[in-house]
Amino acid sequence: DIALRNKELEKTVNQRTTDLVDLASHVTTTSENEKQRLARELHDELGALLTAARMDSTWISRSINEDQKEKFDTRFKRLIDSIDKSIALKRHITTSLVPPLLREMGLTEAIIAMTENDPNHPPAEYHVDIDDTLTEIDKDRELALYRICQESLNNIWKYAKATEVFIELSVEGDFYHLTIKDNGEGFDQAETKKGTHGLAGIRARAAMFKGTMHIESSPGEGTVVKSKLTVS
Amino acid sequence: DIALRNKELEKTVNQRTTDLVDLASHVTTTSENEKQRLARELHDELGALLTAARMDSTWISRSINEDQKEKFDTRFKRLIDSIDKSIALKRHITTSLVPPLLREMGLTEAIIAMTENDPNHPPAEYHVDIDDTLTEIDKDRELALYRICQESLNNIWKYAKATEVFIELSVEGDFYHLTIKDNGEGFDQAETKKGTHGLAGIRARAAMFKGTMHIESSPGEGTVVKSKLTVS
Amino acid sequence: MVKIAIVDDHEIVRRGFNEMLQDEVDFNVVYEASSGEEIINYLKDNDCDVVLLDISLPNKSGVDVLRHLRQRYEKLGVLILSGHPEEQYALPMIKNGANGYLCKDCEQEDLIKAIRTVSLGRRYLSSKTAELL
Ligand SMILES: Nc1ncnc2c1ncn2[C@@H]1O[C@H](COP(=O)(O)OP(=O)(O)OP(=O)(O)O)[C@@H](O)[C@H]1O
Ligand SMILES: Nc1ncnc2c1ncn2[C@@H]1O[C@H](COP(=O)(O)OP(=O)(O)OP(=O)(O)O)[C@@H](O)[C@H]1O
Ligand SMILES: [K+]
Ligand SMILES: [Mg+2]
Ligand SMILES: [Mg+2]
Ligand SMILES: [Mg+2]
Repeated sequence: DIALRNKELEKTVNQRTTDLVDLASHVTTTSENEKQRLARELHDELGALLTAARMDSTWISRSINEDQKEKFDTRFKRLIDSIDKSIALKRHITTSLVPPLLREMGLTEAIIAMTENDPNHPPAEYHVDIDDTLTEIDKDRELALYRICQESLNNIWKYAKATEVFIELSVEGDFYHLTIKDNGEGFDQAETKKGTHGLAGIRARAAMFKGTMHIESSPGEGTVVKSKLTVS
Repeated sequence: DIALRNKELEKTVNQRTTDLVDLASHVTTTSENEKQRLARELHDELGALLTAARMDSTWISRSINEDQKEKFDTRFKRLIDSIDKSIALKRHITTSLVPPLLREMGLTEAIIAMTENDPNHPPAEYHVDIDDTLTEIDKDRELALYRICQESLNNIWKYAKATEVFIELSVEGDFYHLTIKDNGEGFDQAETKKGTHGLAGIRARAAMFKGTMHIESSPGEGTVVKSKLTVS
Repeated sequence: MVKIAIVDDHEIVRRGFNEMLQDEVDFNVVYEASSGEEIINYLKDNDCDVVLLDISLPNKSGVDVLRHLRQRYEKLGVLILSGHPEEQYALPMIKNGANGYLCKDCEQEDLIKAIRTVSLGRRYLSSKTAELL
């Protein structure tokens, strides 16, 4: 009977969706956890060793007798230079793994830092409006909200040619509402591109916290990406 | 009309499945690529810098005048020790990122290496049976099969208390079949734990190559993890 | 005498900073702490002029420690010694009450100068950060 079959199908849709959202969110979480572990090992452990090595090599190079300084001068320069480059590389890798400031300073500072004008991105005016009362977001949601902002800003920098960007985060009832709006070129949502994952990733991040994501955009009209995530 | 609605639902199921599997596999691939990039940066760039630093510091410590050697002895020891520890840490991080031997020796050797008894894992007898004809697996599938073994073995070491483990890899028709079987404690699949990612990751790896994963286990009966992936 | 405390979770780093300050006759490293909790406890019963504070600490983060100290000890100089990039971290730390920000791979002279500046109740910033402010 077709009505029964219909019911079953509906159940299948829901089950599939749950399973797959689960799968996507597991994979995402695993990858984030791994990045955090690496960042910790690099920043904390390797960082301490390199700091110590730098201190010792400069101390030795300074304390050596005047009459020998010249002999070792180029070697010491090269040694300290290698250590400095190692430190710079460590710093660069760590920043690529975990959002700067997020752990230490919280979401607001971390988002503001993303909107600081950077010569690598087209210039724009940013308006960040984050509810002051939002201090106690848990770490996982904080990271999800950060990644959604990051992906939206990446899209804006790649495609929008926007001059103004609004980022708004508030809490209403059981949901965090994050809205990222630009006054750029917009796009036609009917023309979905194959093999792109940014927006799908945003949707998955929202789904991980029983939330949804929603886009308003059309050519010439700018773009709004609205996400909501449960508060707990 | 209910038949039409039925059709639509079916379409939704398929679309959902494709989208989310696509996303999960995208996240997995991105994360693997990132690990490879990191491993390369650490191995090539950081490795070279640290090696240079090590050479320069030992050269200086040896070339310094005898009458000054004592004064600097402890500093040099500590400096070289910090550099050595940095090199060891770099090596440890690199190995945690990319499977050792996989690139160089291929899948069979890399899997055998995993099953070599290691004091960090409970001892067990391993039976590895990999089809000889399986020499031309492409790099992505090779990595997926390796990761599936790795995760299964991690579970066995963590939970199974197994004394025997069988790893079997063969090709039949359009599929690679990978079976990992242990004679350990087994588990009740109905009692799924929240917040675990290992088996979900295996499922995602299989799905990336239009495959499936399937578990047979019950308490006291050991565990079998069967995956199949398309050959191309 | 400038009384200094060093807070870092790595012994080798604390020792290194300590050694860098040895030759300054008017500096006295009075305490080394490996966690935020330790320095907070220490300051309950002891006083000190300048705290060198790491950001990445186990449990209570350096920023939490900074806020805590700022609230309680108005005159205490807090100098952040960080492994994080200055461009991103210096300003927010200053805004949260740090008296200065230095990278851990700084030169000895800069460290000494920073401690002196901060001990006099002034702010210590690199020219890069000062410009941003
Ligand atoms: N703010 C925006 N302004 C204009 N176009 C946008 C904006 N955001 C998204 N788009 C359009 O939507 C498409 C899909 O975005 P999505 O982030 O999913 O993929 P992508 O950025 O092209 O690739 P990926 O994020 O996987 O690197 C983009 O290719 C672009 O055409
Ligand atoms: N070979 C096995 N023997 C006994 N129990 C197993 C075995 N493999 C899996 N399990 C059970 O299945 C559960 C889920 O495994 P899964 O790998 O998904 O998660 P996990 O290992 O607990 O955590 P994670 O892999 O995310 O670190 C385990 O917690 C364990 O109870
Ligand atoms: K002193
Ligand atoms: Mg994108
Ligand atoms: Mg597991
Ligand atoms: Mg630290």
